[in-house]
Amino acid sequence: MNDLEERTLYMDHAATTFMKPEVLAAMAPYFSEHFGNPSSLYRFAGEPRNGVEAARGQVAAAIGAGPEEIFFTAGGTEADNWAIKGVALANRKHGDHIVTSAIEHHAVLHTCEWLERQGFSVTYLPVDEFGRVDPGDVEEAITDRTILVSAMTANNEIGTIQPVAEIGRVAHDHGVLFHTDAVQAIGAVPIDVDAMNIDLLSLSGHKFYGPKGTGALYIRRGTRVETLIHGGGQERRRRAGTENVPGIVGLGRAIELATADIAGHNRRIASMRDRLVRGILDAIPDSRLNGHPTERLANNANFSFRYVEGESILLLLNARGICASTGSACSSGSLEPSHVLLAIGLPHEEAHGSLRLTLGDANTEDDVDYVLEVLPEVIGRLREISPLTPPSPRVPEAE
Amino acid sequence: MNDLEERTLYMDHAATTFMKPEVLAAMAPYFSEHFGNPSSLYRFAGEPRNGVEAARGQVAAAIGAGPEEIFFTAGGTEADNWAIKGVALANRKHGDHIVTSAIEHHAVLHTCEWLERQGFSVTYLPVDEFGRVDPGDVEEAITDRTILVSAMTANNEIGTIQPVAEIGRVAHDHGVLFHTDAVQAIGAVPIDVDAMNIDLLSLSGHKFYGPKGTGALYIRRGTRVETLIHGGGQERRRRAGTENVPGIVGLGRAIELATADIAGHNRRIASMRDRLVRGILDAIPDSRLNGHPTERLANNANFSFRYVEGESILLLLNARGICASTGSACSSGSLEPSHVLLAIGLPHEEAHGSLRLTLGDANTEDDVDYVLEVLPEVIGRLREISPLTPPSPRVPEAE
Amino acid sequence: MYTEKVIEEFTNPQNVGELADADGVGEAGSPTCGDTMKIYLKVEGDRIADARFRTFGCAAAIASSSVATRMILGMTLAEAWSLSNAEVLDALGGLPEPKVHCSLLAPDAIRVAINDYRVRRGLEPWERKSCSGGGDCGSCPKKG
Amino acid sequence: MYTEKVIEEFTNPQNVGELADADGVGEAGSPTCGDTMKIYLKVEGDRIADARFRTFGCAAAIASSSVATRMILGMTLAEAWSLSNAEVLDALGGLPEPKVHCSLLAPDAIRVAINDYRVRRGLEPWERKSCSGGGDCGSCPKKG
Ligand SMILES: Cc1ncc(COP(=O)(O)O)c(C=O)c1O
Ligand SMILES: Cc1ncc(COP(=O)(O)O)c(C=O)c1O
Repeated sequence: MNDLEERTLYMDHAATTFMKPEVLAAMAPYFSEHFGNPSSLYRFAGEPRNGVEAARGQVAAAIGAGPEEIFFTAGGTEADNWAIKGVALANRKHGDHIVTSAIEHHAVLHTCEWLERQGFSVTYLPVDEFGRVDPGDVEEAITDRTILVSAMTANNEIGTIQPVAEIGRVAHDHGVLFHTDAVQAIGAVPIDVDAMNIDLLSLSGHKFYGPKGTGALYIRRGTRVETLIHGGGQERRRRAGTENVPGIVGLGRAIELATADIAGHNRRIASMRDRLVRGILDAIPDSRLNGHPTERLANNANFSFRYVEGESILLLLNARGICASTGSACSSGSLEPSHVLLAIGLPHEEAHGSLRLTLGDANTEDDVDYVLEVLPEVIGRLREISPLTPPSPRVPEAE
Repeated sequence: MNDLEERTLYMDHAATTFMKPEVLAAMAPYFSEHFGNPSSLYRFAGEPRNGVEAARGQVAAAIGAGPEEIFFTAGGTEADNWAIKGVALANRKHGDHIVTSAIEHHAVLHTCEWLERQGFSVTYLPVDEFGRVDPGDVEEAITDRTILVSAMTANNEIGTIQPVAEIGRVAHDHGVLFHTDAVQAIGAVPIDVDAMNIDLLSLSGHKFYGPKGTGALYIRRGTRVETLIHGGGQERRRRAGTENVPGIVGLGRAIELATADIAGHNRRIASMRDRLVRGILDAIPDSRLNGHPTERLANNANFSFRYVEGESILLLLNARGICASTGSACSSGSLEPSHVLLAIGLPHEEAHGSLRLTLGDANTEDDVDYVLEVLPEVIGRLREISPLTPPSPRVPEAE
Repeated sequence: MYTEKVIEEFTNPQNVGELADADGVGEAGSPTCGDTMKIYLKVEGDRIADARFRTFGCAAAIASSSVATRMILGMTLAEAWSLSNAEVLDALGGLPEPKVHCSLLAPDAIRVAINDYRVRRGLEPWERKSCSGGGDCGSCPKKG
Repeated sequence: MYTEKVIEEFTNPQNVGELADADGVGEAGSPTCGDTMKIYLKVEGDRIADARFRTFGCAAAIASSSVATRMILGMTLAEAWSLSNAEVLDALGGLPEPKVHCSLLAPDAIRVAINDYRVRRGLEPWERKSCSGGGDCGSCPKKG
């Protein structure tokens, strides 16, 4: 198995995606030709300005918002930071309590922790075994000091889709703002900010075949949000910094492509994903699928394999040219399992043996076949090495 | 003069620059080929990771820093926000006072104003008629509550270069951290963070032929700075968000190009700029050069023309294909002259009639000739229209 | 940001200058906007026979001066008096929000010139609602 | 992030398995790191004649298990006892900072197995400095 093959099979689209040629083509004229600063007065700045405004329209259209409610950022992380700190700091006189879930991305969780250090209090709601937040729990958590509920549209590790519209309704019933981190959901979950009771929504370009370092925050008209990045008057004075024109144009084109046919896209991807899941669970004993059986992103497959550790799995897959991800990591001297896997109730050992495969537009049925061929060998090999493996399931059938 | 010519003559390089072909070439492989997330474990993430680290080395080398002291951001504005809020919030227990100048960029000033609203106090030092901060004033302003001095390396409007090393020495003599906004200075002022006593330095890619939406903050090793953007563990846990790999790679290549021969570059640009300045002051009566006669950026020419208003100048220049900038702006119903021009003591009327021409690598002696031909006509024409113009200087000699 | 019409009007302003034998002269400078406009009127019978202006200010100020002086040609003094800012804006195809106030200059200066004419003739000046630019005098376009 | 050597050792680990007739068996799991290693020694005279291991853990843990079992082959028990973490790290060409602790597992398990052998022989167990992974026992590479 030391044959380091030339093949690279990328199944880590939740981490980042390649940029589509159409996106690069849209960006290309803005690097060195229409390079002007959109804030400038001269005619020459018209192209870049129009490019930015067209992209704003594309983003707005993709989520059912108005263009004046879209603010460009440098990514999903900045959007999450802005939404949560911005609402908290702007509404402090109305309250100091935030409700979120235990399985949010670190961009949300660490922002909430920062706010706790500034004197806010935060409730981190538990999730069920599939990773779903119960809107009833949200309702119970809301107090008269609550100013914000933040719950992600879909989880980046296990793919679970939240009952966003219901959570938003509960928030609104209590006069509380609702933010959702939709970074993983764009192009996979149809979004309508009105129908789904969303006041703020974060998105990130590189998760849907757009450019890295681009993102946007939707802010419902009239919502009080303090500025995060101070300076010039860009983005209608709410987010300073010379606009990343090529990036914004690319983001606009990418979201247009990603949301043109969500249902069709999901059908194609989910059919491959489902074959992958069935194949793996059948071939490898003591394995399980993490996340929700149906309410999950079409491209997400997250497994736990007992007796083995995730990083080892990744590196053996890597040796066979497969790019994947795990919820296990050595950090500052301890093996730390993902907070998401612990939150859905996995014991440490199973949380350590996790593997995330996330499909994308370039994956084919061949890729699925290849993973189904390689993964059982890899797990079998690591189980050979592991002292935890009981005698029987050490070698999966495949080998 | 209604002949809307096809020609576009760009002399607004302080606003933004075109991206050089070498920079785009360096970025190109990272969009769709080496697109991996640098934080991933697999081999496939090696290229992007190496690209980012090579760029970090390029930025570090350009300013005499170590690579581990460079942190990538989404631009100069974010770097300024991070430096100032980060130092303030991390050092609050040591003090609550910041010293800066009245002519900083809004990314610094509005950040300081935000800190004032959080209970910090800020001294905005005056500048002399040429826009220079007196290091003696810095010394006097420092109290035992002072935690940060922030003074820009060079001003974006009038081009004045500050005595940064001296200001930094004064700060260090009092045990105070020193931040400089070097956004306009990269490629024009040689920087050595050690020799110049700099603890934090902001820079922005699109000001030196690099990509928009990229920047960096230099943080001297051991400096206490709170995180601004919370989330994942990128940038050694100090700045979260998936790395903008192509942007970072482009920034690295651009700074390498920009700092390869600063002296030679300045010689070439300054010789054109000097001819432009002499030509304009000779041809147009009641005109003056703003900023320092010698301690100024090689590419910067900032004029005041009495009796006329800046935006009008810009738009008539625009009609002749010339892209320039002014320190005059209508904002929310009032004509607001630039804070920089007011700080160097210009009366409102002269501050309104300002024009900034900033040269760049694509400008030629022909461009200078063309501006020298067009600008006197434009000023003459507006003076014809203006009720403030005294009888004689209405029409400059040229016409 | 400006309409074609504004740019055209600004680049080729009409009626720039002075009238040596003006019957009424008015000057206005919006206190909230550094711009200044001076207008010269020639009156024949009850109608405006000629008008000239000089303006210091941004493109919006110059364009609105130009368009307003053309609009009032041939108008009765009463008609010219009631020329509203909204009509000037309309003639320019609109202005960006922060520029709207710059166009208040022209109707303002016209009214000052008309009263100058009336006073020179020994007539009572008409009463001007002073315009703060706040949009409540009816001259400003409706907000929202 | 890993050296070639680590990847090679991890991808083709040596001495994986058990020894049915082991003279000493040791198990270690660093309390600060979820990894677990079990080692089996065959002793001939005063020397280690054979060694096998099983490890649950990351690539660093598996690679260091493999390399350590090879290093102690032919060593006297006293030599094997004093195998330091730094030597294991050296043999691997180093590990990334957060992974260093994972390699403590192997020397730890070896010492447990040696004492198991000594106790089975009726000998006093050697005294182990308990290693907290804090780097102060001399086994960890110097900080800085
Ligand atoms: C759910 C979620 N939120 C936020 C982020 C942060 O986005 P970015 O890294 O683009 O800043 C990510 C991905 O990294 C994500 O998956
Ligand atoms: C001196 C100075 N500081 C900061 C900035 C902000 O940089 P950016 O717009 O790239 O965020 C600029 C330019 O806009 C500048 O000229």
